[in-house]
Amino acid sequence: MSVEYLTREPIDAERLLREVGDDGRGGAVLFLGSVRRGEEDGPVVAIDYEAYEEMAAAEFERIVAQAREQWPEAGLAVRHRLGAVPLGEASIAVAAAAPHRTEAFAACSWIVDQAKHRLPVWKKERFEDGATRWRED
Amino acid sequence: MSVEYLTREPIDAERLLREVGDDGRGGAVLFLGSVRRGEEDGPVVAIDYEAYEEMAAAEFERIVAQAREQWPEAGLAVRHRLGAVPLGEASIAVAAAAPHRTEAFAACSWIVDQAKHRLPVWKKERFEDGATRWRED
Amino acid sequence: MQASEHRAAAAPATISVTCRLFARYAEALGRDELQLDLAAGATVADAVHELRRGAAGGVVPERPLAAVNREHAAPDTPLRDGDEVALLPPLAGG
Amino acid sequence: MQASEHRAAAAPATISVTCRLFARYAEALGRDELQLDLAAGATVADAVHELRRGAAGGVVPERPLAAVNREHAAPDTPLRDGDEVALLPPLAGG
Repeated sequence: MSVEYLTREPIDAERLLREVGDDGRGGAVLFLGSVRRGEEDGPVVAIDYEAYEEMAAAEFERIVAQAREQWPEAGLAVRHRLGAVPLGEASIAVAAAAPHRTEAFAACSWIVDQAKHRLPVWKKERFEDGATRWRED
Repeated sequence: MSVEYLTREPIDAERLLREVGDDGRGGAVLFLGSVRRGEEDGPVVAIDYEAYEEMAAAEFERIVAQAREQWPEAGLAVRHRLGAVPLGEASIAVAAAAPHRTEAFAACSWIVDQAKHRLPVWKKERFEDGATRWRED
Repeated sequence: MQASEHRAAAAPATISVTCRLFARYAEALGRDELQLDLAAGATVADAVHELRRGAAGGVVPERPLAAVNREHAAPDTPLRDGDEVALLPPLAGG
Repeated sequence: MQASEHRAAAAPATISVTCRLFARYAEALGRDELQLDLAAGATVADAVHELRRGAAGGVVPERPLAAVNREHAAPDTPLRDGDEVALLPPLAGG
């Protein structure tokens, strides 16, 4: 597992912001995607995230490299959490900082979209009664 | 000065994220605008932010109310720092959380744009040698 | 029409507004607040015109950003007695 | 052309690829990796077809998402001996 991109620990959002910060970059945008209690879900208490880890790390690296081509001045940092993620905690975090805010918003939002579409990651809902179910959006 | 919107202390980004968090909101977006060392600026060490405080608080409230109309499910939090803000520290922070990430990005970015265009706030650059200059973008 | 004639008849011939100045304007003029007496029916533009007859002529432009009672206001916004008119240098928040 | 004919002549008649399974596919089949022997020139679609002849027929669809050597790959992607082919349930990261 790449220490850079995948983690089994809670995501440290402040650290991502520090990684992308630079006093020439006036705008920083952080996205946190969290385990959500959907109305249709019933009592989900956690989600287990599983990845094809070698590919997920490589794919994250490709996504970040492509973002760097589009926004060369941006500072970029990404994380996906694996294993059991409790309700309300972040499963994915993307930070982008740039000299101007429009680039920071664009880069962050682009990376999140790409990650959702391209990362080989799956999630299994865990219910209060111990039952589990693969969740495919 | 409204404690809600304007502050003379460093902005606590984690706190803004907690304010907008809710386990039904799966996507949270945080924007931090920081004092930037521009290439044209010379040795700026800090920026003093001054506001028409009563109006700035009221205007922030109007902006947030208008955002709530557009994104009724979103959690929203905003801060503008006043007084001397050192290089690299945030002068403005906007957090938006929503059930889906597109709403969170849209709400956050809309509020930042509105704040930049509508808040009666001014900044005075402070240089290493003690000189100051009003900066009008 | 009757109601408006009635109001016009009851209105004072002059109004007094508080004019607030900020940032560069306040610094250049050495003050951040003054009272302006204006003719009834005066607008934001009239208040600016009155102000610019003094020292502010070299500082405040003919059509500055303005607010009335803490909301952005266009130059043709009518003023009432007791209003707070603020003249705002170009905004630079964020 | 010469080079390509030469390669074709030297290529083995069959290739062996490692097939990796994840999440629901792995759980339903009770395994996350197997070897597949395929005719030279086989594609991702051929690997899927071969796999579906067994127990995977009820689990893996005809055109699943797939990756070859850790990159997303279309069904017509040709395979080489030693490749790692992964069959991916619908992605649900983020």
